[in-house]
Amino acid sequence: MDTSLVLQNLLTPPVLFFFLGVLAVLVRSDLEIPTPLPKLFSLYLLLAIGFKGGLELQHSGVGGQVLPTIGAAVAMSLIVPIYSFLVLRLKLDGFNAAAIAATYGSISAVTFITAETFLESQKLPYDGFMVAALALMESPAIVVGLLLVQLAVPKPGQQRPGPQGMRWGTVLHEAMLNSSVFLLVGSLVIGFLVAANSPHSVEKMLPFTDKLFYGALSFFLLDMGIVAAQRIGDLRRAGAFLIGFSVLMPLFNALVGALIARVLHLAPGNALLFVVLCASASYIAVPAAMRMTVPQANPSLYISTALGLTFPFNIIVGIPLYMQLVNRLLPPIA
Amino acid sequence: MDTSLVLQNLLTPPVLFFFLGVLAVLVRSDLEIPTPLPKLFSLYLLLAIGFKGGLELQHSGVGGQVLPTIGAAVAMSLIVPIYSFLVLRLKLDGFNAAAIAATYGSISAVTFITAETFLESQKLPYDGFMVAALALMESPAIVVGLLLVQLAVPKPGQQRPGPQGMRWGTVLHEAMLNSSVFLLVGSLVIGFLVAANSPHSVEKMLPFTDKLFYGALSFFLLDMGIVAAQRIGDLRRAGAFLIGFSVLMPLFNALVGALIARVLHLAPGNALLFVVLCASASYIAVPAAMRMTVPQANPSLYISTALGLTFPFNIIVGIPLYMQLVNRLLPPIA
Amino acid sequence: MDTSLVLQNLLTPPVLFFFLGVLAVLVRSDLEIPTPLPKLFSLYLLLAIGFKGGLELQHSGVGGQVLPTIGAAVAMSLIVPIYSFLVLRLKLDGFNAAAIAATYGSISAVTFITAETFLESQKLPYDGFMVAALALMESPAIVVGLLLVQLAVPKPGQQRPGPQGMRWGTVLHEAMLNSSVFLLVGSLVIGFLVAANSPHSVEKMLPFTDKLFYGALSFFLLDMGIVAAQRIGDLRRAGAFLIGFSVLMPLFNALVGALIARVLHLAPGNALLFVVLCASASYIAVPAAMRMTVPQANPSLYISTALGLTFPFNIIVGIPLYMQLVNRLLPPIA
Amino acid sequence: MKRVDLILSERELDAVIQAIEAAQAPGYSVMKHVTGKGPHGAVSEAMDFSGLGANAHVIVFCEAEILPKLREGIQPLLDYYGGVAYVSEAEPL
Amino acid sequence: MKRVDLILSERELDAVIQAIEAAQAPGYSVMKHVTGKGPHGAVSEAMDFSGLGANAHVIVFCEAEILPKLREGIQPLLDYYGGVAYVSEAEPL
Amino acid sequence: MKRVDLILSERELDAVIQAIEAAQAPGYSVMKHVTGKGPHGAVSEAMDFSGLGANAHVIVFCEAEILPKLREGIQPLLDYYGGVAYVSEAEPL
Ligand SMILES: Nc1ncnc2c1ncn2[C@@H]1O[C@H](COP(=O)(O)O)[C@@H](O)[C@H]1O
Ligand SMILES: Nc1ncnc2c1ncn2[C@@H]1O[C@H](COP(=O)(O)O)[C@@H](O)[C@H]1O
Ligand SMILES: Nc1ncnc2c1ncn2[C@@H]1O[C@H](COP(=O)(O)O)[C@@H](O)[C@H]1O
Ligand code: NA
Ligand code: NA
Ligand code: NA
Repeated sequence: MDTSLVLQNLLTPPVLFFFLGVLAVLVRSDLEIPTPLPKLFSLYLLLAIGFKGGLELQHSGVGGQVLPTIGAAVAMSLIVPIYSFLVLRLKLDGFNAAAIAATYGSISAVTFITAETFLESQKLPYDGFMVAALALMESPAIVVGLLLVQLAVPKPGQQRPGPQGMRWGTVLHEAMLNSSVFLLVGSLVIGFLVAANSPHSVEKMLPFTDKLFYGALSFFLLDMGIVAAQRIGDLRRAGAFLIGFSVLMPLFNALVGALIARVLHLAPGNALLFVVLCASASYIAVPAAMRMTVPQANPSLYISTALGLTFPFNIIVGIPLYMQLVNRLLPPIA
Repeated sequence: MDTSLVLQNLLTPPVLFFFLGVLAVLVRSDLEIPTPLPKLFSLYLLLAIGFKGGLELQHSGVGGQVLPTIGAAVAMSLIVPIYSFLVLRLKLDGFNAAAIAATYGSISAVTFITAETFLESQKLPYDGFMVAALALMESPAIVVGLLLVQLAVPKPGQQRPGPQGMRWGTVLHEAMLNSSVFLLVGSLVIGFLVAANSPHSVEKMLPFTDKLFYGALSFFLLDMGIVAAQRIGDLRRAGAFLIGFSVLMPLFNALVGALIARVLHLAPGNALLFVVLCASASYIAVPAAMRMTVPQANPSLYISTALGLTFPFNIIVGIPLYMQLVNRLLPPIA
Repeated sequence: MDTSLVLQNLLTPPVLFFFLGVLAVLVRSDLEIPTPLPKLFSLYLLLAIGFKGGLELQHSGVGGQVLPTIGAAVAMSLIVPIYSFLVLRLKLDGFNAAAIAATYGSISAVTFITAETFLESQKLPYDGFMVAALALMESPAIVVGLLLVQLAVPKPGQQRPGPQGMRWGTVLHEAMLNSSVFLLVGSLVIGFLVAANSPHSVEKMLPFTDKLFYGALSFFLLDMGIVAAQRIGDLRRAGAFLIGFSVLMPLFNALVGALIARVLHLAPGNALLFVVLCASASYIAVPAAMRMTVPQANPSLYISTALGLTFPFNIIVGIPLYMQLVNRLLPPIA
Repeated sequence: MKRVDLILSERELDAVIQAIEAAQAPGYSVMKHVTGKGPHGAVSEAMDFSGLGANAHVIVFCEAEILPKLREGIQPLLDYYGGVAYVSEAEPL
Repeated sequence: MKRVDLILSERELDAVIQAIEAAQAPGYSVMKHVTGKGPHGAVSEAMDFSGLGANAHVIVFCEAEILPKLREGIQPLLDYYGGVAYVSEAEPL
Repeated sequence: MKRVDLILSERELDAVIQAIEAAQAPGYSVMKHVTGKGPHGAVSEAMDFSGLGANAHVIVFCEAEILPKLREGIQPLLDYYGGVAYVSEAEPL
């Protein structure tokens, strides 16, 4: 493993501010980013990443690789939860296994963004349609998660209050239209439309969506460091099985992702982003959906694995590691 | 009607993010901008628009057109509520008629700002003193509103608790010193002073007040879209009369405004802003004042007309429409 | 006294927005910056000032003047509370005297930042290590404050609940790891590391930490003006002795600081910052610590002196005054 | 001891606090950002950016003797502007 | 009069408010951003950025007649999702 | 069942929660950003940016048996730092 790439990634402001947040919790400083300020930054990041993706999508066009890549991404978000579930059932009950499985099928937008800034520091290009893949991988895993619960736990007594028909409606609604998917897709479409019709106004958006982006990401990661570190205690209670799962499963998913990227002949930048999508786990859309649809599952389990371990692992070690994986597995481009 | 101008306006980020907010409500996404984040953006926009207006006012000077234009603006904010009241009394009681009338006499800073960005996309210049007109049109309508209540509803039983003398003091205070007028005028004065005395520090303010402006406006309009759409239900209850009023009254006011702009020989940029001031209705300073001084009026009526219908109408269709009106009515400049 | 320097300082956006905030309270406008927005700006300013200090520290290196200057700064933060305490005991009880004394030994980051922007307008350079001095002066005064209480007020009945041993631990913890010291030092270290290892990412941080800085400072000072003015009432109750103290003590500390700067052969920029550190009083870290460790002291006394009088005095008149003091006392550099 | 719960618009908060102080209650606590619904319709935080505000919840622990004075100062405000006020029993811990 | 205090996750707030309106209570008030701990573990605001939200505190002042209807609508939600509901006495000020 | 209402500075919140947990209460709820006035003067949110914080309102629903233990843990904190604590009756809905 090329440690210089890991070190290069470590010594960037986003990762260092993440560490600063972790440290604040470890030394019990009273540093905190009070609500709703973290929400401001997460809304901003989704809006900016979507908008920028839309601009790039307009420039690159919906060319040859777009549909296969997006198709493969959606397929991964359906398959990952299924094999994750089978692994998790070894030790966990159906509710918790399904909720964690859904988490790993979905994605983490912040990990994706951090990977983008890593690519920029490596001067490697990537395409706007990867943001579309990001957006489309959030929802399917939520639906699969609930399907798994229904298959594995057909207890009639534990039904959600209210008419049964409404249940699926609610789940689909939550999966497709939760705020993070909605804002991401909406901003993507806006960026796409504006790039074609109003180049003048694109210029005027860039100081907000582009110039501020890196600093705002760093600030947000300070909060993510605090929140992730607060989960470390939960993790200890979760036990060795889940700790192992939350590192090994991303690695396995990354490997599968890299192989798919090879098959799809993705360029290294896009390949890294694809791998990161496969390897990351959701601590935004999915936990919110699971809290509503599978309240029997323990939120501290699925949040602490995705946020307390997989997320730090990915942004600190994972991204440079996956970069090397991509460099090895992908044929060099002439 | 030149639909290309409407389309050009439609496909800009501020308007598209407004639509995205509306859509979020229509499809029942859980997207929301939690308080006090919208307040951050509204404070920022007032500060930035005031500061920029002050800079421009310093550069352009208090020349020939300034005083007549401002005088005409204040006159409109006094007259519009009176004829609006007469129309509204056809269907509404005195309290509600007075509150809605005051709303239409006053202005919407966000509509004004959107019109400015529209002018910039059209490469049409406008002057800093129009911001002074904006600031001075907020207050008079509030005072007229309360006068109308007192004339039309002299019921002694419905008096506000506390000594009667204090009442007028409170109303004038609220009208002149409410936070939006205060911040706008204060920032205008600061911009004016700084432009003359400290050009160095103007440079250092611009990344904040100028570069970020367009993106922050787009973000804020996302919230305005959500809030406006939440009012659509109220509108249905308000009935056809009020729906008609909230589209036709702005059109009529725009026509009057355009004729005045012609008499004043305003250049097209200033003329458009003048028309937009006349045509827009307040959902900031006036509702807050009316809630306090005329609690008998139903807030859902005056807020939903100004915010749920007139505001979207103006920023989507109104601004380009008024631009054409101005182009037709104003003699071309050699 | 060169009034043109005072005037130059007065007519800059940060100071003018501070006045606007004060005015809002005086005329009873309902302008307010709701929580946690002021926290957003104070976190941002600490992060940005620390990060920029770290960058500069990397460039300037830990050269000859660094350690003596920092040593002198820490010494001042230990000595100032002691002589302040002796003066304050003339009129106040031990608890209040100790809390106010600690306040004046510590520093005000916002005053420091305002002095930096003043130096920039004067085109005078200053060094990154002054931010390290800033960071290291926050904590010692807190410890001295508690020592003074224990020496002066050895009443056993007034003990803090909980085991006595924990008490010192808590105080040291609060002194060294309170959020403002932690974020400032952490950002300084990050800036230092990043400047050496990732110049590319420094570029990407600057729009956030640098370009926005001046505007964000102005916005924050609008809130500080509001908060400071709300304290004016408290001050009147505090009486002439405390009012005199909160102007004369900074002047005296400034004089001592200027003499030390002369001994250390500091360049004018660094000398001004050193003087400002000595002359300023804390209304952030220290009040929070005192509230916890000396609850018997009246917060309205130590907050209103530091924030209601010393802070405005320093940013309005003090900084240009200290500049002249520095210019007189320091030998001109060839 | 009595516990008084007041819920009313943030815009009338200053007047209500003046009434509480005039009644010489030993203290009070205020929570803002309260939403809700009553006879005058729904109150949300959506218009907060406009200065309209939401509701506030005020709690006063006081002796029964203070209630008449409190009622006198507050009832006219509630009657004119809306809002609710209820009293229950409370004992020191 | 009765005072009902409900504390539950913000995510179930809409359903609870529907139940309150279905029971025809004369009004209600909601405070969000409530943190706490109960049989299902601790709830903080740290995950708020993710849309998970914290708890809400709902107060309903109503006549005793309304309680059975209220209980009927709310109890299933509390049983399934967690949260607490208590009633105490209250008199108009 | 009993309902305990505690109002105190946010800075002492951690210690109070420890006392509640030590008394083995079945749960508790916390609302921050409470302003108010008591014997020690007024508390506002204006200094919040400085880390000083405002007050917190803590609600505990518990059996009467728990009260003595709760009082023991909390009373010294209230005596030293200020704040109020009151108990009232509450029945499950
Ligand atoms: N029965 C009730 N129970 C709890 N809160 C109420 C009740 N009635 C009114 N409120 C609160 O008081 C506010 C003002 O009421 P009103 O102006 O009378 O509609 C409402 O928005 C609610 O927050
Ligand atoms: N005994 C209690 N006293 C006060 N609040 C409680 C109590 N039990 C639970 N809660 C609140 O109700 C929320 C949901 O409880 P639960 O889901 O049952 O753990 C908790 O997070 C607390 O805010
Ligand atoms: N009688 C009271 N009723 C309601 N809240 C009170 C009362 N007394 C004190 N408080 C609250 O408790 C806080 C701390 O009180 P203290 O430190 O004793 O002045 C105050 O800021 C109020 O929020
Ligand atoms: Na994944
Ligand atoms: Na108008
Ligand atoms: Na000092």
